[in-house]
Amino acid sequence: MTATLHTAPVTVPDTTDQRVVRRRLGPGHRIRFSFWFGPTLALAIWSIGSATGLIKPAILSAPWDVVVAFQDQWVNHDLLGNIVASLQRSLVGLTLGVVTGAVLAVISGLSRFGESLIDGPIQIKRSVPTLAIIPLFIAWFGIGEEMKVITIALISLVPIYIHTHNGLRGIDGKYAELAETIGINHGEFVRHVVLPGALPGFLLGMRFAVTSSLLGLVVVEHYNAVAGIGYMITLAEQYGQTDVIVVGLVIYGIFGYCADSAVRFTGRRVLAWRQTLEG
Amino acid sequence: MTATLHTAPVTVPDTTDQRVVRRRLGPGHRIRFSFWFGPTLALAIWSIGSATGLIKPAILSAPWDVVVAFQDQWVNHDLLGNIVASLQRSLVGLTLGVVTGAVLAVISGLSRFGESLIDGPIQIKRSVPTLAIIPLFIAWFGIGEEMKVITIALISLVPIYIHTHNGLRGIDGKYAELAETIGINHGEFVRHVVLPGALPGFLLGMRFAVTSSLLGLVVVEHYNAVAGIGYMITLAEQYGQTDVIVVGLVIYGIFGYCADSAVRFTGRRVLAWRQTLEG
Amino acid sequence: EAATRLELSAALPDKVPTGTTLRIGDPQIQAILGASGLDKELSDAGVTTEWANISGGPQSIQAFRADKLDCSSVADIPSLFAAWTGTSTKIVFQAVTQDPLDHPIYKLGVAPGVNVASPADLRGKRIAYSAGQAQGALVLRVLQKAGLSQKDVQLIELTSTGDSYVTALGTKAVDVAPIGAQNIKLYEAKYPGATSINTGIRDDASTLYCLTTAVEDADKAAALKAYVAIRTRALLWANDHPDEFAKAYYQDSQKLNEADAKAVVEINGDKGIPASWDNAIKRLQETADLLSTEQKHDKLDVTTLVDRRFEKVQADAAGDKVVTGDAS
Amino acid sequence: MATDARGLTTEPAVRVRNLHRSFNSDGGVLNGLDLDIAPGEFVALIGRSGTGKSTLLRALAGLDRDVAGHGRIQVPESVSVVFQDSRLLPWKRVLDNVVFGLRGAGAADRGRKALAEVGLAGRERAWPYQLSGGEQQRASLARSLVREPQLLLADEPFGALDALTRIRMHALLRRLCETHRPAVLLVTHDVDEAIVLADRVILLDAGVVDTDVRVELTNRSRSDAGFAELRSLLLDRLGVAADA
Amino acid sequence: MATDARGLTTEPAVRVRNLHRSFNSDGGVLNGLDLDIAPGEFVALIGRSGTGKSTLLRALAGLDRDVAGHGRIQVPESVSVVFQDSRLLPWKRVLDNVVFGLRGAGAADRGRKALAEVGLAGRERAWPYQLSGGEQQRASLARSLVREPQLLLADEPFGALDALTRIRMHALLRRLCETHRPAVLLVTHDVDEAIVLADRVILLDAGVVDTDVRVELTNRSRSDAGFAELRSLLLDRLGVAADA
Ligand SMILES: Nc1ncnc2c1ncn2[C@@H]1O[C@H](COP(=O)(O)OP(=O)(O)OP(=O)(O)O)[C@@H](O)[C@H]1O
Ligand SMILES: Nc1ncnc2c1ncn2[C@@H]1O[C@H](COP(=O)(O)OP(=O)(O)OP(=O)(O)O)[C@@H](O)[C@H]1O
Ligand SMILES: [Mg+2]
Ligand SMILES: [Mg+2]
Repeated sequence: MTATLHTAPVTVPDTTDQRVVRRRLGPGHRIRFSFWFGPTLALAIWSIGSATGLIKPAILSAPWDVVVAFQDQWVNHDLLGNIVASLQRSLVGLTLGVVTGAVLAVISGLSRFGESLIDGPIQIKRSVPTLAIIPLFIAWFGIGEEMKVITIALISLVPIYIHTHNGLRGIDGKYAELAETIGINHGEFVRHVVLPGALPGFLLGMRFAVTSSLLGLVVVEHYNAVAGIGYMITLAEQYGQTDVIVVGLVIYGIFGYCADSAVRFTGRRVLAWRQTLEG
Repeated sequence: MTATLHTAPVTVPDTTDQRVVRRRLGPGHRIRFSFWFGPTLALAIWSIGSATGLIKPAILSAPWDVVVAFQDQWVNHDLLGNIVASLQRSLVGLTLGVVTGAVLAVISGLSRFGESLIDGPIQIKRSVPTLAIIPLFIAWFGIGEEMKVITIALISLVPIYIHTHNGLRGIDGKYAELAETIGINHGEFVRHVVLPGALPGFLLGMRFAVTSSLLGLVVVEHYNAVAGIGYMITLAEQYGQTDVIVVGLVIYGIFGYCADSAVRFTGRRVLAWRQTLEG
Repeated sequence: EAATRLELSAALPDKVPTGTTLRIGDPQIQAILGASGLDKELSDAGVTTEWANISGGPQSIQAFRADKLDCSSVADIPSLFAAWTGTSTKIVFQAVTQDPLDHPIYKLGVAPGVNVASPADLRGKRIAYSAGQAQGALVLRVLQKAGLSQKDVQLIELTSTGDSYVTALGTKAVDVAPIGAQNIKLYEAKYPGATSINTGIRDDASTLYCLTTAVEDADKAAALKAYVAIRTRALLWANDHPDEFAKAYYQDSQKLNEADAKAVVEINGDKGIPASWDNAIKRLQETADLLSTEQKHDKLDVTTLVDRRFEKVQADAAGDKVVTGDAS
Repeated sequence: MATDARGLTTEPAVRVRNLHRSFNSDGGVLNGLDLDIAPGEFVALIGRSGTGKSTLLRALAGLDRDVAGHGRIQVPESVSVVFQDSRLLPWKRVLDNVVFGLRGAGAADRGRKALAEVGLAGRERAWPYQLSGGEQQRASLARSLVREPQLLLADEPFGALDALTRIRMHALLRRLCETHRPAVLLVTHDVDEAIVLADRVILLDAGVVDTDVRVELTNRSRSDAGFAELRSLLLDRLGVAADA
Repeated sequence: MATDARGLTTEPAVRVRNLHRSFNSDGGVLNGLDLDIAPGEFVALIGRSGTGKSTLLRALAGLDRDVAGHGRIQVPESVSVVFQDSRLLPWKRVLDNVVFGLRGAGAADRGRKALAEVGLAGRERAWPYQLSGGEQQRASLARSLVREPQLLLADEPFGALDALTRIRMHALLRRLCETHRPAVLLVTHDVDEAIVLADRVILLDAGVVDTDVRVELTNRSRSDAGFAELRSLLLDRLGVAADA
């Protein structure tokens, strides 16, 4: 039997780092600035396509023409006002939709009876084109701001509901068991287990809800709007002003992309407890 | 010290079942026939509303009028043909979209480089209204069937991509670690870890893709279609045939609801390995 | 296939080379050709048609831009907007309604409980208005004729999609809105107390407009010449065979029931082929001028939008059935 | 029926009669198990892997609504469970996990104290995934102990602990038991541990209580003869030669 | 440098030099650890909960890319890991988990055999959640053993097993080691287990190898005097009185 008690550690600081190199199967680290890759690439393709004539201006205006149209809209047609009007609408609608959707999802997620009442109608609602429901909404809420906000709320409610419901139902049953033995009431269960557990799902829903609320503008601003990006696009479509349409689309693209990235960024923050392939 | 070796079990069969009753915090068991609750409820509200005059026929035709219109369309206007035409379109588009979306999601999910190329454009695409992109597609793919199918494919690609990507990134990192120590290659990793792990996400994506592919019909069948449910609705709108529009919506609703339920049912089957609140 | 280029001033060639294809969005004529057997004459003339179920401004302009369509049947507004947005087109066919004021395309629907008996009563009313659509131009013209300006009424921006105008009226979101004449009965039946008035102006412009590049293609120009002649005869055939027309188009293609189909044909009235395009061009110019002031577009000389070489093709094909004078 | 220290019959804290549980048709996991635990009694449960120890605990905790079977169970109001997996909520930091569901002002302080007692002072704000296996187990133990239940069901709470930490946890558990006197049912694979801690050791086999021995040793040291005797009895019933 | 049975110096299978790992700025988990393991050598690793045993194993397995630190590590080509959590893929049935990544025709048969050896015959088609804690651990062990690696890293593979099952697993592991002679680094909390199984026992403390003893007993029975001596030495280094 040999017992070697440990001797003092090596004194020369050797900071060689030679690790076991194992093929990484996950996606690895986030690339810095990768946020800019996609848009830059899209812009590059668009510019090159337009410059070489592969993309005809009749089909898609060149970026530089869009810049000119943008300036024109900004200076002469109150583009800022349009943007603000639209953002306001979609923000109010989104907030309404997100709150209602999340509440409905929790009710229907935690009670089979609630589910049987809530789930079917929502599934049916989402199978039916929004455009086709608008007449109903006009009848109920008029053609004013109310109808627009409610329509957007209903559009963004759907992804929030479905994702939160799905996320909630995907919570590992063992945490519910734990909560049962801890002796908490339904409210605490929702706050401490259901909401955090469904949060990844909810956030994914948010990504869809945000874009839906923006896209919904195109539909609702058909109706009795005098400002808004959707209105601008609608008008431009009727006149066939491709460059103005593209201005609208670019604004949509920018807002959508930024909002989406913001939700994903928030997600990475608030989901710090997860150890997943996202890393 | 007392050692009691066990004696023979009780002979009188006592099958009293008195368990510890603990408040259930999860949703509990699925209710049988709950599949029918939602639609039945919706139908009931609709019928009662129409019968009592709360829902004016001008706003929404009564169910019985819709049945008559349905019969008329079926007998005199080849409703079946319309349905088949539409289903074919959305099926082909859906298949294309699902396959491409899933492949892109896996590439971008597993490679940060791939992600930086693929993810941005898809996010931008989805921030932009489909209606506004159609002119581009018409330019590239004409006004025939090709354009329609590709548009639907692109519409349904988005939810598949996002959900699969999100599901993939949500896989617990410890399974990737395990896979790395097992010494498998990327292909096997995808097959055995990534795909099953991302399956819940993919299935949720499917639910959205299926409805999207149906809703996409409304948009694409505006353009140079001679059959299809979307076309039928467009026509009926022109002539103010409210009841025919509702026939179309009901068909959408039924297909959407059934497809959605089918995906969820499949989900419960193939996700038998999960122990979640879904139960 | 680099077809020979044909100057816009050159005479239209007669001979249609075999395999010449026209891509046309003209569903109504398509149905009539089938019902009347004129489609046979068209193919005998050497014209192959590739029908697109496209009609109306936005869709046809989109298809033109993508170069997926040669011609499309529209009213007058689309060719103006095509010009304003840089797509060069030519009108190759003009038709009118024989009694345009008795068979208007649009009427003004009036919301239940609102008192509008004539265009003069429009003052102070909320009127549905859609800047880029034919309905919008119509509203402006009605106001102009009633001696009112945009300031005298309240224009409510509302796109006419589906039955959105009917709904807006029925729910009293607007007081007045232009509604397709064929839908007026439905509207009045649907909403008790709803009424409608005639606009008192002509809205019967009906044209076939084509990509200028198609007209400049010698082969296509020849085919178009044949098509325009046969299209003329098709319209006249429809006048003589209202029931067959109703069946072929409104019933079979547009899926109306027999009664509704006949009613629509009746409401739309008979079409006429003008002996001269002068009046039509004059009205087009007026519309262009009105829109350019009210909606701030460039001034436009509409003679650049018509190809009058087809004027005679049409008149010849109609023979003694042409309409002249005020009717044209 | 259990008797208390003075030999009087008392109403048991836990009473199980004729308990049956089975997961599939081809055989039950529990086959008519009877068990009484007196208030304040510390029972250690041993048995082969897969004999149904966790199944029994889950039945007592009321977590097996969906498992087929029958029988009668009575347990006190307040039950606390240490699960075999440590089952920390991944989205709550360690301290929040420990005080999860606790009410009242002093909750955070009590949680902090409990964490310190299990040797996790300073780790209050760590996420569960940042703890080592043994640390997770201790956090989970702290969560149960801080609640002071009438019945503590602990499913191998010391399985991932080294000898020293284990001894400390034993001491902690014993101290808590002396103060609050909960009934305890502790699953363990370590026969020595069972003898050291428990008033009674029961061995589960074939779905029933195969052996039920009261530990009445004054000196609970391994070198004690009574200890060794009890140890060989239990190991023997487990199918192991005591010296292996 | 290790010496083989004949006292000759051999190239070690595992060589670790000056290994540092830390999860945050206020102190390292491993602080300049050196370790050699000869081919075919069975090393048991003991140490307090939270000293860095799993961290060391993960470093050897190459799973700590993102952990700060430095040092040099050499390991053989084929390494197999038994994780502290059993880490069965929840979406694969037990047999598929065991043969996951195995190639060749006989894979399923080998997997079935391995499952039988760990006492899970008949459970091939169960989902992981349907196994008891100990059964999961054994399935995970089967998955590692069926691979016949050159280096086996096992993180408390027997923690959830009862005495009898544990002895069976010991025998199984010993048998496999004799056949394929992998180098083994086995983490355990059970000092007796370490002595019974290993050629060498090392004790990790303060991020370095605190104690490194070769087990050269002819009779590995608890009653053996050498066994007891070694046991008290190790327990003493762990801070426990041997008789506790
Ligand atoms: N959900 C389940 N479905 C099917 N079988 C199950 C399920 N849960 C447990 N079993 C089986 O029931 C038996 C008893 O399981 P239990 O978890 O009670 O064992 P245990 O005594 O706790 O074992 P261990 O010491 O390994 O944790 C085992 O054979 C196990 O495979
Ligand atoms: N991801 C991490 N982030 C921060 N700290 C960590 C992380 N993983 C481990 N640690 C800490 O590093 C130390 C060593 O952990 P390790 O898992 O190696 O311990 P261990 O010796 O295996 O303990 P046990 O016997 O309890 O499993 C612990 O204090 C632990 O809290
Ligand atoms: Mg167990
Ligand atoms: Mg560890």
